[in-house]
Amino acid sequence: MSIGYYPGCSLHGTSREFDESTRAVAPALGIELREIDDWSCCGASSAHSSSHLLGVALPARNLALAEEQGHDAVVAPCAACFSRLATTRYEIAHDANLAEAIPGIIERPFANSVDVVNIVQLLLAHAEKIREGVSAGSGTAAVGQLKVAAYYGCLLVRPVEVAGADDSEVPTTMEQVISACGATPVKWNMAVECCGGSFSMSRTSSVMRLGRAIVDDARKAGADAIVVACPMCHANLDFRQAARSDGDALPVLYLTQLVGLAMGMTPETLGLQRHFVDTKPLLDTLDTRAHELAAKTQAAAAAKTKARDGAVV
Amino acid sequence: MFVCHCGENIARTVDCARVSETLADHPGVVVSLDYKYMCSDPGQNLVKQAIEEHGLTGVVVAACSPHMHEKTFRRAAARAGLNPFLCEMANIREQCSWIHDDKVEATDKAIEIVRTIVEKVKNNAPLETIHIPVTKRAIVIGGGIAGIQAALDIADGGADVILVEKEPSIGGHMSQLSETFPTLDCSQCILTPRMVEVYQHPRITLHTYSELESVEGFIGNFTVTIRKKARSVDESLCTGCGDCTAACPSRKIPNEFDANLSLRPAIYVPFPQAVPNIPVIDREHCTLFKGRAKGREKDLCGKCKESCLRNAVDYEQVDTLVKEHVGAIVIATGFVPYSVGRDQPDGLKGYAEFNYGEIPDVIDGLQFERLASASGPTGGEIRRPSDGKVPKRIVFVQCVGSRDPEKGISYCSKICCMYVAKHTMLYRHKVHDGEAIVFYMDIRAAGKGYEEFVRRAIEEDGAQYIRGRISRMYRDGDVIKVVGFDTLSGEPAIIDADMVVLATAVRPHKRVKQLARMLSTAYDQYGFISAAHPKLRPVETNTAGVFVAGACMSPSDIPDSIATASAAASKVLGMFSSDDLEREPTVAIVNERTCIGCYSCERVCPYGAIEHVDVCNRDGEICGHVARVVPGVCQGCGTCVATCPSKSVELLGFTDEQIFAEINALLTW
Amino acid sequence: MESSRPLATSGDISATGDEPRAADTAPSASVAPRRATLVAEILKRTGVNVMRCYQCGKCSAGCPMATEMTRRPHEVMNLVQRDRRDDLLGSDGIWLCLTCETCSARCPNAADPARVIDTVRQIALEQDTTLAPRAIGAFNRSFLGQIKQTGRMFEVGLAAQYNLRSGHLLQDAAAMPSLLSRGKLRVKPASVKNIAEVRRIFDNVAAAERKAGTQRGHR
Amino acid sequence: MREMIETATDFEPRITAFVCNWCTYTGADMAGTSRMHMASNVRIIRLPCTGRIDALFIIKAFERGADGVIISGCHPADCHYTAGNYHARRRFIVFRELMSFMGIDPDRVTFSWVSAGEGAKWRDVVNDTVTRIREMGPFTAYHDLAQRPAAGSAILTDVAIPDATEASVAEAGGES
Repeated sequence: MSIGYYPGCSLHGTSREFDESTRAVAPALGIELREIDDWSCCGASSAHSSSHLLGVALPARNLALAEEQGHDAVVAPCAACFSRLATTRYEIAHDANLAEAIPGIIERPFANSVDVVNIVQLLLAHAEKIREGVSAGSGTAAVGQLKVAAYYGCLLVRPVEVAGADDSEVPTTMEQVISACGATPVKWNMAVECCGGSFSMSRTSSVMRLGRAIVDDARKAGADAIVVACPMCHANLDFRQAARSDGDALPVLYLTQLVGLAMGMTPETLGLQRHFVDTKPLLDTLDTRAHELAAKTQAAAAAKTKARDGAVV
Repeated sequence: MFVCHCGENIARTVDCARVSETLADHPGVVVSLDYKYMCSDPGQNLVKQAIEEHGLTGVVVAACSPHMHEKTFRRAAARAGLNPFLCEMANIREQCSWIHDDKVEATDKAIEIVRTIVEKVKNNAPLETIHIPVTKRAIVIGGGIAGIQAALDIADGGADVILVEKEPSIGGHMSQLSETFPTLDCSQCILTPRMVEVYQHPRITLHTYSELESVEGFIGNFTVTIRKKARSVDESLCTGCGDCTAACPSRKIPNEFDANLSLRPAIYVPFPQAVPNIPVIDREHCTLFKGRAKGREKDLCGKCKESCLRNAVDYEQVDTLVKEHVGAIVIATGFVPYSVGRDQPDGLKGYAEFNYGEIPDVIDGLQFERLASASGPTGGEIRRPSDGKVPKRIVFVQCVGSRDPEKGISYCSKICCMYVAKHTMLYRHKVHDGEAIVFYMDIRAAGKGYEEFVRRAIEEDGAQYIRGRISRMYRDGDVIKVVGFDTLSGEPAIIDADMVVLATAVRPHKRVKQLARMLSTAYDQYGFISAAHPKLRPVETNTAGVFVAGACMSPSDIPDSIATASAAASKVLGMFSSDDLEREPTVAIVNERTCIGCYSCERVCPYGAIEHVDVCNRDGEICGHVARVVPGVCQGCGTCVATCPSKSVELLGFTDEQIFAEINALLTW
Repeated sequence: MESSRPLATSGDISATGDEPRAADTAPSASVAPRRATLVAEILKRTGVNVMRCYQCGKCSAGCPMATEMTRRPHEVMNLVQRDRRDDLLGSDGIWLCLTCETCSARCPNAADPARVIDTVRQIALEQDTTLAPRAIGAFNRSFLGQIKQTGRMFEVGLAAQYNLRSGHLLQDAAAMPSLLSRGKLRVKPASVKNIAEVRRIFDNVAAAERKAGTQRGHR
Repeated sequence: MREMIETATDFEPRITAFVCNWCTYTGADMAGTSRMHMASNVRIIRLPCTGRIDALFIIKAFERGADGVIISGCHPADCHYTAGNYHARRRFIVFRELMSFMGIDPDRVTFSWVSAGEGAKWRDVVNDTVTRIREMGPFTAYHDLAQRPAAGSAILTDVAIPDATEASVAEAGGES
């Protein structure tokens, strides 16, 4: 199976650490990603909200490219790109008129034959590989101590018929990947609430308010960090919340970064230094805690052995 | 030939005068006229006069569907001395004037329709009504309030009744309720005397812990088989002392009667006033039976048997089948509440946005009834299940499941508006400083004293009503966050509740579809039993002799259930008032001269109406055998006619001649 | 004997609006064309029947932006039902929608408020581009301008253009250095090789929409 | 006359429907009660049950000039007579092959289940069938055969194959 990689504009810009971590993790899991040659922007919500047809045509060009380049599926780590691509695939499959019109508009043959998957689905399909990597023991010890809130936001669960999540209100796919990494997903309430998405620039105040509620609930649920799979969510929870006056922000990791850490990659490879909310103190604390715990367990085991030996003697 | 205008209903799109004029020239038509309302007395008199005047040998009334007025006109024809089965209806209303716009087109179609029926009638033969005997005993399926009422009414009317209930006790959901709207009288106080009456009635045979296994026969002559499930307690020996229940060591089984809010032992009586007051062993949870199911040779327990002084406990009891002959059947299987959980039957979805009801202290209406009931798990104190605290703020959510097409239920469950109002009152009466907040979409309080009751909850008992649906609820520490919107004030309504009560939809019992298939009665898309006619025959089904009562038809409150039960009972008694029943003579007959005795008809007959008859020669020696149709059993489907290889069976009223005449009249080159 | 006729479907919502019926009905050209109702227009564009909405308010209850709107999602649905075009197109509710789809996921009647709001926004823009709040319109125009120019979105350029168009000249300017230091901003836009092809998509879409008679006003 | 007005576009098919009394007839009544408008090309022949339908009825209808036939009864398991519709279904599986043999395109016959509550479904069955048959065009095979001897002896010298069909049609018609 050949998987085309659609990074999208954000991963080439503000969220390049998502790109870096995806590219780092994929080969470790035996996934060969080939970037779609000459991909163009999916148009995001701007194209779609100005013209429905434009909002379908721009993603369709990229799906047609993937088709031409012989891919069976396209993975779009950016949840917004994924949503646009998947919606396009869905709408063309369900609207014969649209399917007829599109090849003329994008001036390319197009059979709508390429599957669109998001990064969570891709990682979940390789959960076994992740588990193997973790049990090999090379991973960062801190991950085993990490309690995280899995944040899906909107685009990974809605619209229900497009997103393909296991449940639109109580999804568990991200949690399954997190568990495979050895970290602990917390039970919390804001997993599928909106962070403000595309209003990041045009209505910052709303985004601040929505993001704060999400971060606060994650903290209340006992999470050390929030895990996301969307550049917009990341910007709104990391960049925007880093600026909050009470300084009560939480580190926000991309799911790919968590997988990378669990499999023993360095924070630098995964681009963790690019975050606004510093992840280093958290990882250091957890690392220390993990080592202390390991030492304690070891000591206890030794004491037990000693006691048993003593009893025998 | 008579054409009806049906006021404007037909005449608006069909030129009735042209129809009658055209048909006047049709071969064999003697009289052809049109009239405003043929079904009115003057209209019927026209038919009668014409028959008498012209000595007609056939009548066609072009009007509404035969399902509507065929009987009316056949009766009119009979009064004029014509065999009623020589009268037929041509349907130019439901299947013509109501479904077309163009007058020319509709008139042409009407003429064609009438012509075919005229040709059919030319081939009709006079038929005689069939009389069949009636067994004057009835069976009532379901021992809730509807079944109890129907059984008592039929028995009081003088006929024997068999009452079948699948649970160990009769009483149904009404026995679980605390107090009833709109009078707030105690449910058990009004129900238990009726239950006892059933038990003691000389004409009622009660089969609890029993289900209908199969049904054969037809109106007036059903044979039903009842499966009496093994109770593991000998009903004739048990005195209901309760020693066994006290002795049972496994006591952690969710108590269905308390809507799983308390626990019960494996040998139990569902509730103190149960009828009959005889325990049953829940074999699924009993240690002894669990051991036996796993193949253990030595029984793991036996405490109940040891404790019983009368030696009534019988582990070896098996299911028994009882056959009964009855003339009528009443379905009264009641309802089950919808649950918001993840597991749902086909076509329904759970409430993921309410976290599938997995938040502690989110309960349903029936559970609240148990909390409020003096005989319930908390002795009538409102305490929340998780920690036993008295909730100071309860949010009641209406229309959960109901009126929610996306979850699979479009209908209104009818009773929730009222019981929610009752719940707020009960709560406020018991917890004076408690807040009762209701989220509703509309208040449907149509019933005597109902609207006043809801107003009382709001005006006197201080229930706060917020108009809007809930979007989401989640646990936030010790409270439940209920995220709603007040559409009247236009403001978000986000409430921290100590407890949430969901007014979940009323659904038909899951096994009622199976029962309906057994009885060949229709049911709607949700599985509610359909009445033979939604307005005119509300307690009959499309299977003659099968009646229906209570919430298995549609959501009903107690007065409704009792009303339909009494109505069904009076229908049964009406049927029992004569010694035999008249039946339409639309039955098959075999031409014994051409029958080759292959019995293909016997193989396809759904009713077993075919019998073997020996054919004798002049000397009385058997020289062959042929098939014969038993007219009382035959229902007239005609499957045998189409199957017969030697064309020796005819269906009276739908003979080959009649049908070919119709086809010929319909289509000509 | 029989005339040909359209097979009208009862319950067809278009019957209440003035959608063209089957082509062979009596000519109606003599009647002055009346604008289709919003309900009919949305049904035609999306297949969503707004009349399904029974105003339960569940959409507004779950809407993350409801507190900031003066016209909440259920009110938008109501305005569509009552064909209150001017009230609707001028309301802030349609522009403050994040298209998070929470309303549509939970709507008991599959009335799809998110799709309806989305469509109403498009109808508004076709009528008058100035109906969009300046900031949101500016963002969308800057974004599309970027794609037309390079085929991809280029954040520095987008932010600069947006700030110019929205009048928020210095928004996030303070963040620029920190974004740069984290390697998060590219200073030079990377263009699609076949940029001509991307531009033709814009032209083809415009042509197709002109043909369909739904030309957008601001083009 | 018919040929004259029949061009490819304004051909109005004639369709005969054999329906059971309990489900589809009542469903058709319900469509009327609900004022669901539909094509007027269908004439209904009411039978107690689809089990009563003899294959000869259908052939007879085509012989007499029907362009299409609808057969509709209760849903499986919902038969008023318990199992009549099952027998009917079994019979029609065999019957479809017979139809092709007799020169009738099986697509001219619509088989459907319409319950007493499905007025809308009945409307759709009627409209869909009318549309489909309209596209298929008139059924003239039997008509042409019937016309042939009348049209003159010259045509009798035609190839032998149609005559074989004609014979079987005559038989079918003759038995009625």
